[in-house]
Amino acid sequence: MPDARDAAARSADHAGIHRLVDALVPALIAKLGTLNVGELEVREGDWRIRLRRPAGAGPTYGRRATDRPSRAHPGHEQHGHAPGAPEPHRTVRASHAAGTPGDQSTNGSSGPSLAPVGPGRSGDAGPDREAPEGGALTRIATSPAVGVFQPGPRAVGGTRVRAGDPLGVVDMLGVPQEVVSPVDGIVVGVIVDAGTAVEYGQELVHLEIATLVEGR
Amino acid sequence: MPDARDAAARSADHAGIHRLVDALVPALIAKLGTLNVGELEVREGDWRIRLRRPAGAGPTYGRRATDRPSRAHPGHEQHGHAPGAPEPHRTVRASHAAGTPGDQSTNGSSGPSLAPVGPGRSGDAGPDREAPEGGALTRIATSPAVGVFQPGPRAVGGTRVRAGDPLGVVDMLGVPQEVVSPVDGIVVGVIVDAGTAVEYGQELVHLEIATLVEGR
Amino acid sequence: MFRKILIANRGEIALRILRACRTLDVEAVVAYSEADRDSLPVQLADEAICIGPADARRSYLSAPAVISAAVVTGCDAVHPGYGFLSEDETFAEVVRAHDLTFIGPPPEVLDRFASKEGTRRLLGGYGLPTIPGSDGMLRDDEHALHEAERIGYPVLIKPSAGGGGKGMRMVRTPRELESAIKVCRSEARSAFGDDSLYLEKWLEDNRHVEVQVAVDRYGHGVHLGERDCSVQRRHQKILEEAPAPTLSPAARADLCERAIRAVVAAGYENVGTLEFLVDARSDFYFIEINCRIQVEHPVTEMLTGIDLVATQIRIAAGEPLGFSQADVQSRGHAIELRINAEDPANDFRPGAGVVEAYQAPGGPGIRMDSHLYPGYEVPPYYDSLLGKLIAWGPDRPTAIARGRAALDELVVDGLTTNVEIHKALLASETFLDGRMTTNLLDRIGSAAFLAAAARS
Amino acid sequence: MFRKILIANRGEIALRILRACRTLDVEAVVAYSEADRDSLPVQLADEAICIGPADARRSYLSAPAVISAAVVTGCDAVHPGYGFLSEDETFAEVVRAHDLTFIGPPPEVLDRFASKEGTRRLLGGYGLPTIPGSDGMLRDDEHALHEAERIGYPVLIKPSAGGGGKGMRMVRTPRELESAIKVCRSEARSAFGDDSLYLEKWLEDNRHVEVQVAVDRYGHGVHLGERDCSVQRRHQKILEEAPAPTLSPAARADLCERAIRAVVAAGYENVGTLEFLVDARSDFYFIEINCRIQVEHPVTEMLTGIDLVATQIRIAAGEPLGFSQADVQSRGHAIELRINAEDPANDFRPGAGVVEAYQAPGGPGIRMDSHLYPGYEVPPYYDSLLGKLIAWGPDRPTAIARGRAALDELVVDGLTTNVEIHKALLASETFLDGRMTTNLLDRIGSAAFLAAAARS
Repeated sequence: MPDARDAAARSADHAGIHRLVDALVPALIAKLGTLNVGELEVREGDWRIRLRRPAGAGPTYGRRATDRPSRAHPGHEQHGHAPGAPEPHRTVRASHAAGTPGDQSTNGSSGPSLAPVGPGRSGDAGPDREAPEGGALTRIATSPAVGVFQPGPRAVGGTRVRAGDPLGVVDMLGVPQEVVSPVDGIVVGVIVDAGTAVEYGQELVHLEIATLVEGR
Repeated sequence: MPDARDAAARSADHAGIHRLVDALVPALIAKLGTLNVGELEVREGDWRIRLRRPAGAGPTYGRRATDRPSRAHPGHEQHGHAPGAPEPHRTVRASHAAGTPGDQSTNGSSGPSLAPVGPGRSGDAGPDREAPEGGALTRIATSPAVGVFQPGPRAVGGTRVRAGDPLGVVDMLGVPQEVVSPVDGIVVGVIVDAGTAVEYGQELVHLEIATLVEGR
Repeated sequence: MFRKILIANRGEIALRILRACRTLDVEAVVAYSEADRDSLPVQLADEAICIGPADARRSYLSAPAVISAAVVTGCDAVHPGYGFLSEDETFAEVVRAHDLTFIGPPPEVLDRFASKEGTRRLLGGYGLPTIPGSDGMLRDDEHALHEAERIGYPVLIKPSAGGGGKGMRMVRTPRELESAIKVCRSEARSAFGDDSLYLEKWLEDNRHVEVQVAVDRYGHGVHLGERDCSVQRRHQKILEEAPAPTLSPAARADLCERAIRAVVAAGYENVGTLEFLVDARSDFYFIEINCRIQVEHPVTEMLTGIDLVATQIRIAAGEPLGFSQADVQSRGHAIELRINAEDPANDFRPGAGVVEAYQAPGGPGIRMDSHLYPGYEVPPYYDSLLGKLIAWGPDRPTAIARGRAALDELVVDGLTTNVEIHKALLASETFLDGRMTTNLLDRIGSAAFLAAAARS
Repeated sequence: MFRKILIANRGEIALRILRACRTLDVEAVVAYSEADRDSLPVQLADEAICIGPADARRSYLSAPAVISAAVVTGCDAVHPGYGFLSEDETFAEVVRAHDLTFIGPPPEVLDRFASKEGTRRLLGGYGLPTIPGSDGMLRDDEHALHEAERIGYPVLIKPSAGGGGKGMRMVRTPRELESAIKVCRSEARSAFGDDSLYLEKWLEDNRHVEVQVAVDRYGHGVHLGERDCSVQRRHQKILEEAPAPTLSPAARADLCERAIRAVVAAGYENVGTLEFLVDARSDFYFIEINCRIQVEHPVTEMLTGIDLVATQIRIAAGEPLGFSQADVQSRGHAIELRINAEDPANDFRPGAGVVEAYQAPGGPGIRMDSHLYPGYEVPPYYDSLLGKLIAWGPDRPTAIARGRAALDELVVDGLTTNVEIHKALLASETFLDGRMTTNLLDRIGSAAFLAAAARS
């Protein structure tokens, strides 16, 4: 069964998310931040809006996967690596967090987070590792397989690489699977130590995009 | 265990709900109505905001009680009365619905609804039947018991009554329980026919508040 | 069979009764207080009716409100669940006066078993041992010593006029008795203005074991085995299991058979539970009878496959039991964990609030009887029971392992629960060895018990 | 016992295996595709590892990905669940080559039972009846008439080179045979370039009945009774039950005993299921064996109280079965309803989407094996099974009544499910009378069946 959503719809979603974060949400939060109410829900036509102040340590069930303690890979636990799910839109969240006005919360929570949970969220790995157009400076080379990571000679900070260049291999049952650079750029550093067991999609090498580097 | 929330907090909640409905929500909905996205969630400090477009016939589980079909009281079904839960803030919702701008939905849904689900929502019957300060013109006399309703001589449209005046009785196993007017006002009409089985808290007589009537 | 039943209760037991009605193809009306408007039984019911405000005295405990609701909704029977009006024989009589059937024993049976003391005498007369005591009040020291010798030490000296443990003293030897009796007399005189004393056998480290029975209108009765409810905190059961881990098959059979013989002979009717104290030598003493369905009934249902609530309804409708003792076959082992909204870190203070997330555990042998759902607001007005996690297994270790796994699966976010104490129990050697006694948790202190579990 | 098991599957069966591991106190690692990152088994697992993208060929069906995941997480066994790699003997061999244990039959046993035709011959040789057919290809009309007479009408003429029902013809009399055989020969010649034909007995209105077996490494085997899986839609089971409603106790015992004798004699190992077609006269014909756990295994677990997944793991670990045929006691009746994300109004087209609200049904005898939770997004890449609602009762009518009540309780908002067809089935006279046959729903048409149910 193919994903029913096309690229246009997905891009509209992304645009909507940005508009929401930039313009509407801060105002809404600023206005409501002073009220002593636990949760509000409003419905209008196709839309349902719910505002909720977390009861305690914050939610909850649906986020457990990412909270899983680092118990994975006991055979390799010297590396302390947890193959937890990478949080989607990490870069988006970080970049907008700084600019969000009206944050009057005083608790020690980890700051605002944005997680679109509409259709097309799963099985769509690409966007998870890419910064939005013109947004971030960095890209990540991820693991093409489950196995043991061995960085190659180019996986050294400062090395200039082109998109498709090999950065190392993930050994899957003796068969090396190439880790390649997703962009023309410069290697910032290796995220995972040599010999570490990695899962599919795991972030391995940090890169800066060449065009942005040039533009500095 | 007493309700931990005091009157001040509750009144702040109500004020917040009104501000939200009047100022923020319509703008938010107007901006987002054109986007093709299923659900968004944003967190900021103490607040969590979720926007969701219903998948089909609309939600859902938590609202079933009020959707219960009129299968109650088969012994009295000629009256067609269902002792379903009265929907909270019915008056608020109705009055704001007309004035809500930017409603571009074309479906046959019953319009916007507002249901605060914060603390203190249950076991706090009073506010459910009262209009907010300065908001609505009408008040409702409700049933003091489960039994059979018999309107009294004053429960006739146009009758002027004072708060505490009897409007009829609910016969509970042969013991009449008095239905009284909650306000000084004028009877608009009887909501439930004589001889109908009613549940505790059921809306029985519709009244206009005297001060507002005078002020016209 | 009834046409339509009013369920005059709330929470998980209202849901349980609703399910039994559905299975029996009987209509059900859920009577609810304003605080329970959004509750799961109300949502699932074909029909529901608000009977009063949150205050139970004006809703679930109000006989007129409940009966009026039954009358106006056209019910022909009322199921009271447990607690509230379930053992109120006056209520049962008023129900009958309105041509409705009370689902439980008929009023005259309730009346016969209404007094604890009277029931002990009644069933004692039909062969059930009760806690041995002195022959009336103690006349003098000689009489006291003689009676203590007859009962066997240790004995408890109890003031006739006292209550709640006040003025009681346990003695282990004749010498202790002679000196304590003087103190007790003077204490009783000053406290109650009455220095009459009597003796009762002191049961050290006892277990609470109860026998489930079902007797139809025609005097045909069966027992459905026993349950061990020794895991208690301040006299509140928190974990129940069956079979009782410390009873031999012979002791178990003896207990159950004597229980059913006695209640049938005494004219009991409908389902009921006979509670016993059992000492270290497996001697058992009848304490009281509960003339209703119990919280822990699922333990027995898991073992026998017999629906106790449906049985209760069918008996009340005048149907014959329909099965004999030989048809009651017990299989495996079951444990029920009461999940309460209580804070173990704060002396188990009950709590309330919104269920942010709820996920029931599942898998083979797991049953979760709960009225929770995500978004449900647990009202603060009633008891703190959120649900019952029942784990069955072909043997006790498997039931315990499944219970442990199920506790790890259970998600109740937004409320503080007592799940911690269950995890500690299912990991405690005392429990695993089947050595829990009714006073154990309180003697150690529940907090100390939890702390010890956390350390190991 | 194993130290750590890789669960190489998803959805409800991954959860089921995880629960078995917990009960056995064995660590478990859930291997998942990117599409299943937020799935319940991943959330509940102590450990989980992403093995590839949503596309099953690069994740759940990729032997290297699965085995590499097992190796790097330090597992010593792999549980394949059902579907995916569960019956792939090459996979089982590679698993063993990496010093891991495949949880299922050993590779050489899988190999022995790999071919359907070979297995029919093998087990036929150990006394299991198979569908009667002609003695090889039909030489001429005389041979055809002779063989048809011997097999008994009606018979099916099948082209040797055909497949998928193409070029087949059913005939009821010698006259029909003589005329049809010419047409078939010419059709087969033009379609396949080969006009060889053979005959097979035509089974009208058959039922699908399967026997659950478990055999340990030491040749000790038991059957765990049968299951009737006759309620099918386009050869997909949608409801299974046990005991089979139309078999007499004697026929049932005969079927099950012959099945276990044959597979033990043929050297089968681990849990498995033998599928049979059963005709109106209760004659049965062996079709195939499934060398894995089946979707419908909970039906048998409810009746016997035996954990089949744990049994499977224990046998693979080399443990003896630990119980004998006499220990397998079946109690009551159980029905499993497969809840699928399918739209009955649109030819049962499978769907996907976000679960807006989810509430599992409960109460006595109800078990819901499902990986759903509120907010879970069902991915579109895999099969449409959302869960299995299993209802047990002391008898078939009670199991059905409970199933009906449970369907009314089940809430799955946000997705279109096939709950409607289950409601129709549990209300249909044909089903209530136990008269469902494998082709019934398709013959009537599922839409017509639903429409008829809605009218009544």
